[in-house]
Amino acid sequence: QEDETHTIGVSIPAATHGWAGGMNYFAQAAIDRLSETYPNLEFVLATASDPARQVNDIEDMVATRNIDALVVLPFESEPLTGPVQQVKASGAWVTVVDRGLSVEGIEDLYVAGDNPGFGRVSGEYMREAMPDGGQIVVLRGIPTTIDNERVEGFQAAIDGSGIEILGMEHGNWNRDDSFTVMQDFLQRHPQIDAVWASDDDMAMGVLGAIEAAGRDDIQFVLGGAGMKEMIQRTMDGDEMIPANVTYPPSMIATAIEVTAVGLVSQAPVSGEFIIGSVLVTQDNAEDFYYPDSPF
Amino acid sequence: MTDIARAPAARPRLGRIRMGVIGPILALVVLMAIGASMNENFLSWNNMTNVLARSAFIGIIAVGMTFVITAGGLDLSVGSMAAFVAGLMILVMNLALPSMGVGLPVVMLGVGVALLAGLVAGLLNGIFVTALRIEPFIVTLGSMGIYRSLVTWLADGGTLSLDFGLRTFYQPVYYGGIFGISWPIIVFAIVVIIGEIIMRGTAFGRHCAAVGSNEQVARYSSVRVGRVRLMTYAALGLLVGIAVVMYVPRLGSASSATGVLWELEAIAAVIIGGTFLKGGFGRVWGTVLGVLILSMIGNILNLTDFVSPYLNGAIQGAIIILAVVLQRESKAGH
Amino acid sequence: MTDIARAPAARPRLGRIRMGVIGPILALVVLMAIGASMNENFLSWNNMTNVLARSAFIGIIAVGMTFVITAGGLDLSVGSMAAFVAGLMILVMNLALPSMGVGLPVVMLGVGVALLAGLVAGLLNGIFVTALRIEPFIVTLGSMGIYRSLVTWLADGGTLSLDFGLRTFYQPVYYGGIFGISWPIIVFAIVVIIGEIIMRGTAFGRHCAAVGSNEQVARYSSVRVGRVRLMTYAALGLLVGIAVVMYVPRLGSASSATGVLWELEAIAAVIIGGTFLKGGFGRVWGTVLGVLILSMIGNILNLTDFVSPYLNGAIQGAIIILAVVLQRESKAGH
Amino acid sequence: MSGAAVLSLRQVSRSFGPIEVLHGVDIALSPGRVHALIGENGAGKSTTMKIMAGYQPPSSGEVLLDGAVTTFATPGEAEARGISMIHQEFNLAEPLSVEQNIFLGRELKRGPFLDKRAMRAKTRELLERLECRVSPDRLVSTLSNSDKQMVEIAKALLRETRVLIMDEPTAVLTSAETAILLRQVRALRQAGTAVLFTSHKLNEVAEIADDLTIMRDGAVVWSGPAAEMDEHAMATAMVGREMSDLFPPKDGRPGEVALELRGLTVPGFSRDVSLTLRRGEILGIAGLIGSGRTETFEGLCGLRPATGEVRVNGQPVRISEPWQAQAMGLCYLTEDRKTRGLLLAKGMRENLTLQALRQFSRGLIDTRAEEAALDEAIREFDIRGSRAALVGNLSGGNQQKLLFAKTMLADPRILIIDEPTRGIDIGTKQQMYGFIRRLAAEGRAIVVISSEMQEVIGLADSILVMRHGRVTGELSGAEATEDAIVRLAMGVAPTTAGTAA
Ligand SMILES: Nc1ncnc2c1ncn2[C@@H]1O[C@H](COP(=O)(O)OP(=O)(O)OP(=O)(O)O)[C@@H](O)[C@H]1O
Ligand SMILES: Nc1ncnc2c1ncn2[C@@H]1O[C@H](COP(=O)(O)OP(=O)(O)OP(=O)(O)O)[C@@H](O)[C@H]1O
Ligand SMILES: [Mg+2]
Ligand SMILES: [Mg+2]
Repeated sequence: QEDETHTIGVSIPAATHGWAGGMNYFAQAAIDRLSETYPNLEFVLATASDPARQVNDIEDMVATRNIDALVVLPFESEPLTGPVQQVKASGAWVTVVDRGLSVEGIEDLYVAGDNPGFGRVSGEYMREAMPDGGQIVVLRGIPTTIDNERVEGFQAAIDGSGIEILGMEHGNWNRDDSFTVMQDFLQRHPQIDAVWASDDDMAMGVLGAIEAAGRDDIQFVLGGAGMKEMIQRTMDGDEMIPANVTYPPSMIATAIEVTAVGLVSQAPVSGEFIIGSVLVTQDNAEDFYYPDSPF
Repeated sequence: MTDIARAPAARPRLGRIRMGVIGPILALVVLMAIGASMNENFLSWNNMTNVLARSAFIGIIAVGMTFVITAGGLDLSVGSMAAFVAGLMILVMNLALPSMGVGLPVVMLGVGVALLAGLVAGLLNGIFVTALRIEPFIVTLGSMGIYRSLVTWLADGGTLSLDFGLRTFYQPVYYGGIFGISWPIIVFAIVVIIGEIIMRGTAFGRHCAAVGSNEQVARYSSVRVGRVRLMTYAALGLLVGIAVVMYVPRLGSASSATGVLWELEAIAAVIIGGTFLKGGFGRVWGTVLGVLILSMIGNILNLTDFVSPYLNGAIQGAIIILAVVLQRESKAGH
Repeated sequence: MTDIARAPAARPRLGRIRMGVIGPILALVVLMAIGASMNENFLSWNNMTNVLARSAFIGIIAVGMTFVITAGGLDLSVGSMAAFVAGLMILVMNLALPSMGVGLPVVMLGVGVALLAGLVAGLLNGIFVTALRIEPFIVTLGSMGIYRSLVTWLADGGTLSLDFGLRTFYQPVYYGGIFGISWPIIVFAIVVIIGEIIMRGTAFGRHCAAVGSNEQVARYSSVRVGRVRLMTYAALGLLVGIAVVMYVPRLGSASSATGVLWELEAIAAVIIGGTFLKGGFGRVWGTVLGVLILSMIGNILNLTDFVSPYLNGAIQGAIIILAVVLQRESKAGH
Repeated sequence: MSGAAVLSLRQVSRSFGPIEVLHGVDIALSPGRVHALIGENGAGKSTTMKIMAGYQPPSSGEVLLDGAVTTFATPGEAEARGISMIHQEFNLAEPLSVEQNIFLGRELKRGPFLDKRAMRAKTRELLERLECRVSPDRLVSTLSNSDKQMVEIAKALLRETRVLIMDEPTAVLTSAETAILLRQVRALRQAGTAVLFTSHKLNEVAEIADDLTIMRDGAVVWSGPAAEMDEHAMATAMVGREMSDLFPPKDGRPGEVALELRGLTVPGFSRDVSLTLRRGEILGIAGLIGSGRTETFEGLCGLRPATGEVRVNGQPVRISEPWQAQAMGLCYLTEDRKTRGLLLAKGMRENLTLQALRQFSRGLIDTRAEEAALDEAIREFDIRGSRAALVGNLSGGNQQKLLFAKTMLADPRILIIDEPTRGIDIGTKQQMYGFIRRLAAEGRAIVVISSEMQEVIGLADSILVMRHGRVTGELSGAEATEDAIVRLAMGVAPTTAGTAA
């Protein structure tokens, strides 16, 4: 049975922003590594630019590649629920990553980040960093459920702390967009104490805008997701970036590995792995620094 | 001499047309051969119906787009329009659910809303283009932004999801069918057949080509130019509504990511099929081939993993260009 | 007697042209008045230079797009092309850094690579359009996919970042300037002035309009139609290169998210500025107004929060349509 | 036709696909002589000229320049060697200005920049020579057909060529403008230029030509000094049969009033036009180019905004779109077949039935009925050319016939025909006149707008003359002379007839 070939399908969103790019990288890296270790494992990796295409990819995997297991990071929960349910019904193993499906109990394995938690940890850090309150601006991601959950978590955490949100705009997890938005925030608000950029790509844009405007009222920018450049700056004690909140794109690699090992050893590990968001500060930054990752 | 001259004259023109006809067919056949050689399951019934069914949405829209483009127009808003109509449909169905309960009536209500919303959206585009005489590119670029925004707003930045029970009830519209052929394929086929008949066999089809080929001439020939244009947009809107009726049971949700870039795919399919982007000539069956070529490319790329998925887009781009090179080859010599 | 009879006809024509001229100016003025009334900082030097500097990328590209469209073409690939060229430039500079060290030479190398890559990319589009006679829409839709894929692949799915030291050295190209006017604005102004001179003052500009209005006429008048078309694409490619040279020092990175939808924005700016989408007439200064109108909309929306940010897109869309309605209003009577 | 020919064709044939349209044509142009090429529509005149000017290669045979066999790869090459051509159809870039068109492809430069002042001055000078008063900065799209033609001529004059080929240059010109053109041709002849031109107006040919070549069905049937032929003989040789009277007898007995206009005004073009048209009557509209004839009737048919009172069959009506006019049995046949009349990229069948498509469709279009109608039209109007060809490839005259057939298919009760015989050969003209008269006899009411005075006088029962957008007089019977029309059109006569008809 050891030489029996198994095919694992991996379906993830395309690399349209930094975090997704990192996730793509970790998926590809995990596949390369596992293909070498287990010659009898075959992988199909498909990236999709919208939910409908992701459903197409999954259909194709079932119809033409006879996958034995599916690792899926759903673009959105609802549209993918039905198709993944059908994969499950065909007898394949299903691992869901990051975004849960809207019906419980479909997946055999669930590896996930914690979006409300991500917002909450960020908010708690803000609270701690500005005990007397202050005025902040917030850059949001692409309008999605993920973004909503993070922002809600954040707002709940700073509630009653005296921290006032001057404005929120969508920076779409994009450096250029957030650069523009931040430039305009700076025009509009003469005094900003801190920025929650909610993502490191956006934090890069925000920092660029602040630097260009030469403003020194902003004490720090809190990004998120642990981009290596940002972690490095935290590690080096950059005052503008005193902390970070993790949301590791490498969770996809964990999911693929666990699934692969499960298939090969015929002892699949089922259950739920929630990878909580951790606050990174200068003290622990070294543990979260992966110089080889593109993210 | 005139009589003698007449008979043989048909030949050279036919020769030219024939390449235009064979081009997209050839491209499709080549693509299928490649697919079949890469994976034995490619030609399986299952895979083929999958590809056909998923082509149905863009296919249905592209049939409407063929008319709009033939009449000298363009519509960039169809993707966002589809997202907005889907969102509206889901919202209305969810709202009506408590009072109507899961069942046919609520689905019929949803279908009615989708068709009506599509029609109205199409009419709006058409009115701006015909009555206010604004460049279609600008009108539909504007409405593309508007609908995309509206669906994001309706969904409060997240996803609008159809009630799960209702979705289970409604799902057979995508997954079910007769004689093993699923509904989207059947509806797509019907739309194509009707479209082909209208384009080639009716006064409306002729008028579209006339308007797109030379608006002045059409006007001087008593063709109601504004009405023809308006009707192409309205028809496209209605077809977007029909596509949404098929789409919603498939995914059960709508969000700002729904239908992104459908417009470019639909327009590309129309042009690959041999319709002139500048208007004046259109063929519905060509559009169908265009749609199939485009969705087969995606399918084939999933069959193998001989390239980095990062490069999928590059291969798609190259094949789109090649499909048209194949078709136009003969023209270059002309 | 002929001239007497003609006199009255001249009047409505002038009126129409004048409206076409005033239209975009009026739209911009109205927009600025709205902006000023909503936020007192809007008209500040700082905000105005911000808006101008960030418009520069799309502005520079849109000037090139004006020529392409005037000559009857279209280019959907500029956004991806910019991303690809930026990625390539960063990659080359990072690779050369260890041997060349931070300094002018490595920046010049990067600039050279960007300009060359842009030029070559533009030429490739142009060759497909002119030599193989494929619809520009298809060629550039294809190359759009190809470049977008290539930059994703170059960046391994992530982001290509310029070495930090080098970036600090290179940054003044975006942030620095003379007399308080930053370089992107200066370069944009120079490109616009040269573009305007070429469009109105040289044979090439006229040939573009002639080719776009009637290829046959141009060919009969010994205009080298293919070469004119090719040169518009090459020029656009080169301008994409120039835009990238200004863009890279801003944030020092390129990824698959760079330049998304720039093509639509550039085309919209060109059309809002009064250039005919079907070719035959173009004006560079109008394009500048179009670019400013578009970026001012975004700026105003960011400076105020009277609507849900979800609806920003809707407002942008509506204003784009309105800007053109304003311009075309008088045409409706015609 | 001496050995000193500059440009000549020797045994030239030309085929489009399998159809040969020219069979061994010989023609020679000599410096300082005007050579006229005449023949029926579709005889191959334009094709011959295009071959001589390098726009098309011959399928077989030789082109000789200064006695040496030559091939021109492009028209530009021919032009560089002193041959230029004015086409039957306009070759102007509409969105460009007059000056830009005239200098297209040969702009004057100062350094890298255009020398606009010099070009404008030169343009003005050329147009002055042609007594054309349009400003060099006017957009060509706003010019009248005759002014466009003048721009085309100016463009050719700029080239200062050794051989000037003109394909029906006078078709869109009035007699006054034709006279101007012919003066220029004489000046060129004086300067030693070889001129080749065609026209269906045989009086012009008789007036100006030194040499004459007559073609029929793609072959030369007569060639020699023009002096040997009078107009009648030319017509006979062209058509291949004896020509009888050109115009049918006026036997009209007008019936009740079909159309009545009171104070029709088309803003910017015509003011206060009133007229009464009866069934069975042919009303001619004369006037100079730019007098607003076309616009007046376009306004009537809903093709332009217009105000005023219109009664059809005694009923007051409002017409704001052409289809409404057609629904009342009122049709307008445009003077501009190329941009307003026919879809050049479509076949004959599609064009023929476009205006009356409803007759052919009961839900679906009955293609067989369409084919039958096409057969009928080809027979009735003697349309020549391959059935499968695109309309843009038909000869100019045959396009005009098809346009006529297309309009007639809509079965109008009131028909307005603008320049009905522009570019039509003399034989077909005769048929058309007979046809128009028959239509009147069937009880239709007909308006004929024409710049050819002979045509209005010969065909119409009564004539309205327009000037500056107003009706300046009505003439009928013996009053209708060229002189009377010219006086009214130029406004030099005391208005003897009523100013409002
Ligand atoms: N004053 C003018 N200015 C510009 N264009 C004019 C003017 N008058 C007439 N035209 C143009 O000339 C063309 C024909 O002129 P119009 O219809 O007024 O005269 P017409 O008497 O019908 O002459 P034609 O003999 O050409 O039919 C039209 O295309 C019209 O646009
Ligand atoms: N490009 C083409 N393709 C096919 N047939 C053509 C083409 N050009 C001309 N013909 C045919 O060649 C024949 C001669 O046409 P040509 O234009 O030379 O006639 P013409 O003597 O100029 O007539 P007219 O007096 O009507 O202008 C016609 O039957 C025409 O249909
Ligand atoms: Mg001819
Ligand atoms: Mg006229």
